[in-house]
Amino acid sequence: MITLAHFLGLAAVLLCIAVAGFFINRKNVIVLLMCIELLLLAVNTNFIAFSRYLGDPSGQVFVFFILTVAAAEAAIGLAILVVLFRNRATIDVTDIDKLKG
Amino acid sequence: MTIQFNPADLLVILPELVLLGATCAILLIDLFLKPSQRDITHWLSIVAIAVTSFLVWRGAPEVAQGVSAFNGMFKHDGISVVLKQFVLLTTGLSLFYARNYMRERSLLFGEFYLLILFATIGMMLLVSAGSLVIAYLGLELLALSSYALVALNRNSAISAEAAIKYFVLGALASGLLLYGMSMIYGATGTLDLAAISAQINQVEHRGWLAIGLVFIVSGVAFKLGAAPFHMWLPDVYHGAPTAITVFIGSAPKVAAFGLLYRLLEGGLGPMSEHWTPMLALLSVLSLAVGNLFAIAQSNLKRMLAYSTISHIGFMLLGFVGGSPAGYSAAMFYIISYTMTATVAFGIIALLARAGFECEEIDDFKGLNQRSPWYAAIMGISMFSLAGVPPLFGFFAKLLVLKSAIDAGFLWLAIVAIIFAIIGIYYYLRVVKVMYFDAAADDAAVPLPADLPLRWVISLNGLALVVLGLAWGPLFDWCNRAFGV
Amino acid sequence: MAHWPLLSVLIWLPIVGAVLVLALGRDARVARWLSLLVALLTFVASLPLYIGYEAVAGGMQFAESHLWIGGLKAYYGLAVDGISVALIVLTTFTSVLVIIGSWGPINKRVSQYMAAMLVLEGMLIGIFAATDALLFYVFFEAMLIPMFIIIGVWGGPRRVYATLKFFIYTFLGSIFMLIALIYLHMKTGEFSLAAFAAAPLSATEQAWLFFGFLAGFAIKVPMWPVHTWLPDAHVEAPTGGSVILAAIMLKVGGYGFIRFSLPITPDASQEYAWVVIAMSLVAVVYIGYVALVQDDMKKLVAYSSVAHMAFVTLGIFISLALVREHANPDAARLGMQGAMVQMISHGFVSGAMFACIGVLYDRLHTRMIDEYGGVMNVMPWFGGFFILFSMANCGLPGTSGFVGEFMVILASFQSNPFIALVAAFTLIIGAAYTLWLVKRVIFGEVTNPKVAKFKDLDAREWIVLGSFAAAVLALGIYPKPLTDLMDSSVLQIVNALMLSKA
Amino acid sequence: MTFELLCFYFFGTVAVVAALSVISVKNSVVAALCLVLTFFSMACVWLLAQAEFLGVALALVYVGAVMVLFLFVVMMLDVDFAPLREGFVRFLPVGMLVAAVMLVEMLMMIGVRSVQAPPGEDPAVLAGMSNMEWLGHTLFREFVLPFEIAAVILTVGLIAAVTLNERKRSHTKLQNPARQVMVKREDRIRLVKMAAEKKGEVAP
Amino acid sequence: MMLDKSILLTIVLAPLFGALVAGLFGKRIGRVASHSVTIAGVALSCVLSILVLYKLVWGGAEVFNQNIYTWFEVGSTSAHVGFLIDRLTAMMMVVVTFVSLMVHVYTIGYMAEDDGYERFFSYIALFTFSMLMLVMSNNFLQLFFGWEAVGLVSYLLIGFWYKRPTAIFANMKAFIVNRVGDFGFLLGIAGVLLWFGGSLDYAAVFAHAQDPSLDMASRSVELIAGHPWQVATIVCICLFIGAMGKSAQVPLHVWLPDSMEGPTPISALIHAATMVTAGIFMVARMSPLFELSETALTFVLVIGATTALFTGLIGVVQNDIKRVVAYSTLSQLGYMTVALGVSAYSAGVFHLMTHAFFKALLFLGAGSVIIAMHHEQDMRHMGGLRKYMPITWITMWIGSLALAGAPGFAGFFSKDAIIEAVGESHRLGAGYAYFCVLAGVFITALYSFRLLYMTFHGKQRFVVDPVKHHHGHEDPEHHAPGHLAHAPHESPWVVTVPLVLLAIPSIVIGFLTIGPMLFGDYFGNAIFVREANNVIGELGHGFHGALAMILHGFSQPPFWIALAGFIVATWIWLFNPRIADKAENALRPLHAVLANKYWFDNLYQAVFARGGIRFGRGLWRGSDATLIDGAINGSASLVDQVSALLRRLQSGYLYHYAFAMILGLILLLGGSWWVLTRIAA
Repeated sequence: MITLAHFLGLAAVLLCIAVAGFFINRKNVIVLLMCIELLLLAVNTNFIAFSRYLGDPSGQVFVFFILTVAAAEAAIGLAILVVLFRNRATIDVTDIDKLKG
Repeated sequence: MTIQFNPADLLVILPELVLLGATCAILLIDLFLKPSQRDITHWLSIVAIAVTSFLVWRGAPEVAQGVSAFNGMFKHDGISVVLKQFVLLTTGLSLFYARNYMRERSLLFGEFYLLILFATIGMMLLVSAGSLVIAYLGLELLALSSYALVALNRNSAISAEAAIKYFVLGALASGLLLYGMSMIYGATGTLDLAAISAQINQVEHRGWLAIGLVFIVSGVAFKLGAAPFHMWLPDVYHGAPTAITVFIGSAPKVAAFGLLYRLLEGGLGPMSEHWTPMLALLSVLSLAVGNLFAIAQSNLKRMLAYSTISHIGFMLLGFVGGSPAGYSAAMFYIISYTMTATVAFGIIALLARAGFECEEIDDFKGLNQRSPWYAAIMGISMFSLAGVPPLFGFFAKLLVLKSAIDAGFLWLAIVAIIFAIIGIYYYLRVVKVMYFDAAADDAAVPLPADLPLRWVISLNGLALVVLGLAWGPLFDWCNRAFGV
Repeated sequence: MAHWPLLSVLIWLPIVGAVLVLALGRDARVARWLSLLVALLTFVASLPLYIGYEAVAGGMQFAESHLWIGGLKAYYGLAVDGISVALIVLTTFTSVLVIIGSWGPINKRVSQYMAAMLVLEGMLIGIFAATDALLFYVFFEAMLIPMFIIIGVWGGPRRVYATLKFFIYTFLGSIFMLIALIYLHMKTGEFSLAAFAAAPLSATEQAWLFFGFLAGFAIKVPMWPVHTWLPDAHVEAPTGGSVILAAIMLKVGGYGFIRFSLPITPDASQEYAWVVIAMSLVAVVYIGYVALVQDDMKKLVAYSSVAHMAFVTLGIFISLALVREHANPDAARLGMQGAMVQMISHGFVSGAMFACIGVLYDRLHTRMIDEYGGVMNVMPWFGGFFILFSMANCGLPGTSGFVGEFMVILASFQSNPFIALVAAFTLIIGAAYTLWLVKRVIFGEVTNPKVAKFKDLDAREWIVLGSFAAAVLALGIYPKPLTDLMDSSVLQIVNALMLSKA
Repeated sequence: MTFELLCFYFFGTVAVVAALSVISVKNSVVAALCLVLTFFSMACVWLLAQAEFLGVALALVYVGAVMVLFLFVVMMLDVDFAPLREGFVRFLPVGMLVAAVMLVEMLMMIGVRSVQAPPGEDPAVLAGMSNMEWLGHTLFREFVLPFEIAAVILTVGLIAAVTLNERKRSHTKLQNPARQVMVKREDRIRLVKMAAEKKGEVAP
Repeated sequence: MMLDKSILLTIVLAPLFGALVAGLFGKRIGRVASHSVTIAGVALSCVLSILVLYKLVWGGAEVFNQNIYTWFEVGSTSAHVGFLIDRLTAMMMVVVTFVSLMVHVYTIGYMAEDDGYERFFSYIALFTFSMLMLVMSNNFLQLFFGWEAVGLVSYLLIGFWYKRPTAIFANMKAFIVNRVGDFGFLLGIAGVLLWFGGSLDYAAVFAHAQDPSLDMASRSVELIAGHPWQVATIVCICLFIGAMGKSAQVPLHVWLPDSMEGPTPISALIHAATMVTAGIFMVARMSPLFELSETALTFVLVIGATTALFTGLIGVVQNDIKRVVAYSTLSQLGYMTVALGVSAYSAGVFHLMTHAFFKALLFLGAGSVIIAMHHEQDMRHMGGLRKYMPITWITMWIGSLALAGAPGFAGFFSKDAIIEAVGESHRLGAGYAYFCVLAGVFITALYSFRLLYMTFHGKQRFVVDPVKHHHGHEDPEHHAPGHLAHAPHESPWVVTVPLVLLAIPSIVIGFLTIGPMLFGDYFGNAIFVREANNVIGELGHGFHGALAMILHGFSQPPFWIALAGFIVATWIWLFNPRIADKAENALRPLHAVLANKYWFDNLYQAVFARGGIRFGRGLWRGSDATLIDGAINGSASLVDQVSALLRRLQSGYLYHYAFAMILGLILLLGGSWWVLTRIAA
């Protein structure tokens, strides 16, 4: 029997992996963008699970929007990444440190 | 219950619709304009904002309760009116301040206006959000536009760096916010903020609520720039073209306040005993981080960025009271802050020339010798940020301190003023540089020929004095919005 | 007269004048004359205040009140009692002299300097006239801005350090006071001083509020041990700035004690009067010794200001002790009057001392005592004035400096002879540091060839020093008009002290 | 243990392992592919939750579009991956610890033990509709406004992406024949009067 | 009959007017006008003072006690400016104005070549005004005003030659030492106000003190718990400390010898005749208070006796002509104080008066010598001046005889009266005092005649050396000591006339006035003596007229002691000057003690001056700069350092930023969890 706890647990695990990805990854910006997707995946799972268990469609509708936004977000993120790469010839996170202090 | 689309709802969102329509129109018109005709876009945008502002004012609801549309998803009440007006006002100001700067750097694309207008729509939605969905979407509309704006100067390495940082962290923050929303949704079974608020006390899974709250607070704190979710802010303010910094440093803060209010008070109000300590913590951290980090800065934009963080800490001071008077004070504070910050950033943009950013504090050396008027305006803005009477910023501080003390957070108020003292130091340093240090040469600063810019920024600066002397009406307005 | 908002005129006339000076003062001469005109007008306008104030009736007169911030019940409330009238007239008088005195020495960015001075004047008048705590606070803090600019722009080599220290130090103190005001607003729902004074407060509340006020005013006065900003500020400030700072700004602290600490927290003031008294006494002795060893004239006079202002705080708080512990309201009146007279007198004396130092500084561009010597030989008139003011500084009878100290010592003797004993030590140490200064600067053989080329006072300096001298002597020989002016107000304050609030 | 639960565990495990790989593999292409796997597994998990439409949408939109975009960018940038990932191991323990702490906190607060209730009937089925219809009804009745906003957001995404990457770049050298033709003599050369250099003066 | 207020005002204001005119417009109106106006003012005062005295003594005028104006009035405390004119005051007024007038006239000659001529006249006229304010006051406040005002003028006059380092050191020293006295005086006044009826007016205070129902003599106060002190003692000792400063009593005497840096006329006027006696006058005036406290009087007595003997001793070894006179003044002031200490106030005041004349005479005579010697003051370079300046010589002899108490001269009566009064007294310390005053007589004779012999008699010890002449009256350092540009000659008439005019009272005034002043009822109620203390009354029983007193004097120890002094002095300094040197060698330690003035100056210099400076510097550097400013600047730089350190946290790395966010999140989560469990529990 899949209970709500299963979904929530799985989402939480994914969330933590995604979050860990943000600061464990010290090199590649693209992986950070992937982590964002993972994060949203966790969120979506949560919404879907709740929606299912509450019997309420709005959670799933929300997921629909999240997916939409995430697509736009990915587009912009990658666009910025490309701009960055053009300017710096690197997407190494450790190299993006001109702004600090 | 069957929920139907009600055409009357359109009337409620008329300002947003008009702005959206205008934006689309500008998008199309701009396509046919040569770069030299960009002024048309500029003035059209200003007119669009002015008209929207007028419509917001016309549609201002009389009762504090306000009206809602789209099944409560969209709320139009006193608070949203005030916030929208200031969002529009500061956006308009940023447009004035930006034109010359962007033109000199060949950045004055039509997209610049479009993105700002889209962001404005996002902010307007944000402050009117009656549902988690609208809050999220409004936020993303704002955020995506902002990411793009920061990266707008594609030939600048630091702009790109700022943009990527902004983007990655912003996306992380929205992810966290969303996760929080999902937990709240799971706990209450609804996305409607009013319904959430109504149900919250019957929820059995307090843990979900708690998680949801923590994640939502974190997400909003990021948007506000409250420590420790602030780290994007200095880099982005610094890295973005100054004209963009003017914008993202001002109106979005007002909107973020709206978001904070809608989510925490509108949705999770009954949990205030949970979130007030959190906000108090964020407030203390922001005050500490903002002020301590700012002292070491030599770049004015960066310093102002840290100062923003500290001001957010102050604003939260009003929020921790958890009372309408406190929200009103916080709103007053955020308005005061944005009005003042636009001047400060605006002056940087004004003094910048092609090839010279004028963003190091030392670039302001001897400004009084070279341009006494703008030195005075910058001075006013610095003193206002520092919270010295009789300027606008002081009364804002007074109100938030008062609300914190009224709410029993005396210790917080004392912490705040201790950091405020530290803060004074770096604001005064700017004044010191402008007034006490000698300029490299006595020649008058070559000011841009952009007369509207000079007029508007002067009026903006004087407003800080006028509002310092007669802030009663604005204060009353804020109070009315919260039904105080 | 009642329909003429005299106090508002006094506050805003200089401020509007300052704007005019800024706008029209591109030419330094225009700026000077215009600001002199404004200052003179203000001074003339302040005379009806003195004449029209009915000293016998006492109480608050010339009241104006308009709702300012409805949401907070804050009023634009102005009114004066005898104490305020005295201080306001002192302000307008000194401002005129400062403007005349800055005629020559200030020659860069004249209009800004003059405007800053005028704004400062308006704000100081506002402080003394405000009956609303918020309004008071606004003026109280706002005056830091022009002073900050004055020291920072036209000051000496270490002006930046000095002015930052000055600003932050005083801001630090006053912001604690702000907390106290907010708390009181929470209790009473308004900001009027009368309401604050009428509010019942528990002993604990009073104690906290008292220390809040103490932080604000002690730094402003300044009292030992929070005095160190003053010497620095004075040393670096231009002459006019020093004069205003010493003559008027320091008074704000003493005035604040009288207007805030005493009526609002009488019980805590009584309980902790010993703190203030002890600090004052330490100041008299300690600061006296420190003043003795200064080798910078301005620093010396600045330290002596601290010591003299200690008499103000001593007088105020000794009167509290006298009322509460000795049930001796008569002596308390004496102490309070002494404090007030000392404030006014110190305004003249220290203002004059700084003006004198300015005269020297304009000639040699140094304030080091060692560089001078034998000034009397080349500037006999100046020497005469200098000795006169020095004598006033060490409290010689017949000069204004004596009156206040005398009253305070008499009053404090009635509370505790040992307090008077320590206070009276000023007679010795004050004479020592002042006369040593005179000896080294005025007397002796001319050693510095540059000093030998000095010219005696010009007409402008004559007017300034002569006016100060007239005031110093007039007050010293016949202080009664001043004490009469303030008497009923002082009586009111003393009577209010008898009532406990807790 | 039901079949569904078994499936859940299977897909869940795959998703988690793949997610871990996303953040830990060296090669971005591999990471992207792992992410695809994660998405795919999670789409399956969603299906288990009777969210058919979303599950499919996830697979289509993400796996089909977004991840392709990712791969495209990764390959376009052609980053040299060899030197990357240095220092990864050094910070791993701290990172893991933090993540673990967070996970524990969250799980405790979610109270995994306490929500063991089985799901009710599929609400869509209860409403007598397919999942898609069920969603569609809600979306277009209740969520009209958000839907429109989403459209605006997509527009913004489009405009932004185009703005950032489409325009001519400063370092590209383009010729404009029209301008070349219209060039005037004065534009080409400028005559400057200079003082004659004197002997002994060293030009700065 | 009442005294006319306008007369009194004229007496006070005429010198002030002169002072202002000469001071403010002196340079413009010139020398003659300056001295004319001041002399006219003082002369007017003098004449009117004599008139007032006449009216009081012979005209039957009542004691005048009226306020002129109210200085301030706060509650029941009020302070006025007003006059109390009784016979004590009138006598003082006459003495002050007369001596002052003489000095004014004398100054015309003495300062003839000085640049600061007008200034000088302004000062001495101002001094006259101040001194009159002091003596004519009817209340403590005005007394204090006059007290300080004369101090101010004294300060200005000692430093009159402000280019001289020694002069400007001396005037500062004088002022500060006086301030030490004033310190006590002011506290005394405060005590009077507190304990004696809350008024500052003499009349009210004295009435309160004498009111038997209040029994002020036994009223005491516990300033330190458990130690009751008599209030009268506290007040009187405090007041007397003031007198010690002004009248240069040990240990506050150190300023007076140094004050000789001033021009000689003011040494005569201020530092001999008038100002320094203000303390004596004050104590006499306060006799109703002092009579309440035996302790205070004993204190006065001991201080006075010590001063009388020990400062006189120093005079014996001085070589500066003015300093000898100065130490003699100290000693004589001691005599007066002793008189006060045994409640013989009238004797003290009487001596004050006689001393004023002959000491002024001595000083002016010394001044005359100094003029003749071209500002050479060292007696070792004088000698044999008798033949050059006969008038000065004779008048100086008269003065010295009066000082030494030769029977018949003015000093004889007053000094003898004091000595006898001390002998008569049974007050604690009277024995010590009696010894001191008797020994003092010997010493007085010794140094007086030593001065005469070294100056006027014996060998001429200076060289007239016209070659080295170049201008410089004021700078003796331009001349080698003992070398004069031209031969000394008698001073002009403006100098000698005052000498003569002062010599006359120096001879006769004692003879004429001892009857009424000492043993008559001249002072009436002005001086109050308790019956038990009335030594003068005791003496009065043995007084049978001045002539009888002279005759009686020859049989008394003071005469023989003085004679012994005279003989010793004559033997040594007139006939065997070498003995002086031998004695100096033989008694080297003693000589060192005296030459170094008991090391008072060194002690004060080390402890108070240098110690004070060291203390001040310690406070400044140690406390102000290091502790207080250190804390402030330290906290500022701490913030700076913290800031510089913290900003490294903003590393620029995305993962750090994200890490911070997550840490914040975890923190909030943890906090929230804690709140949850707490609510659950």
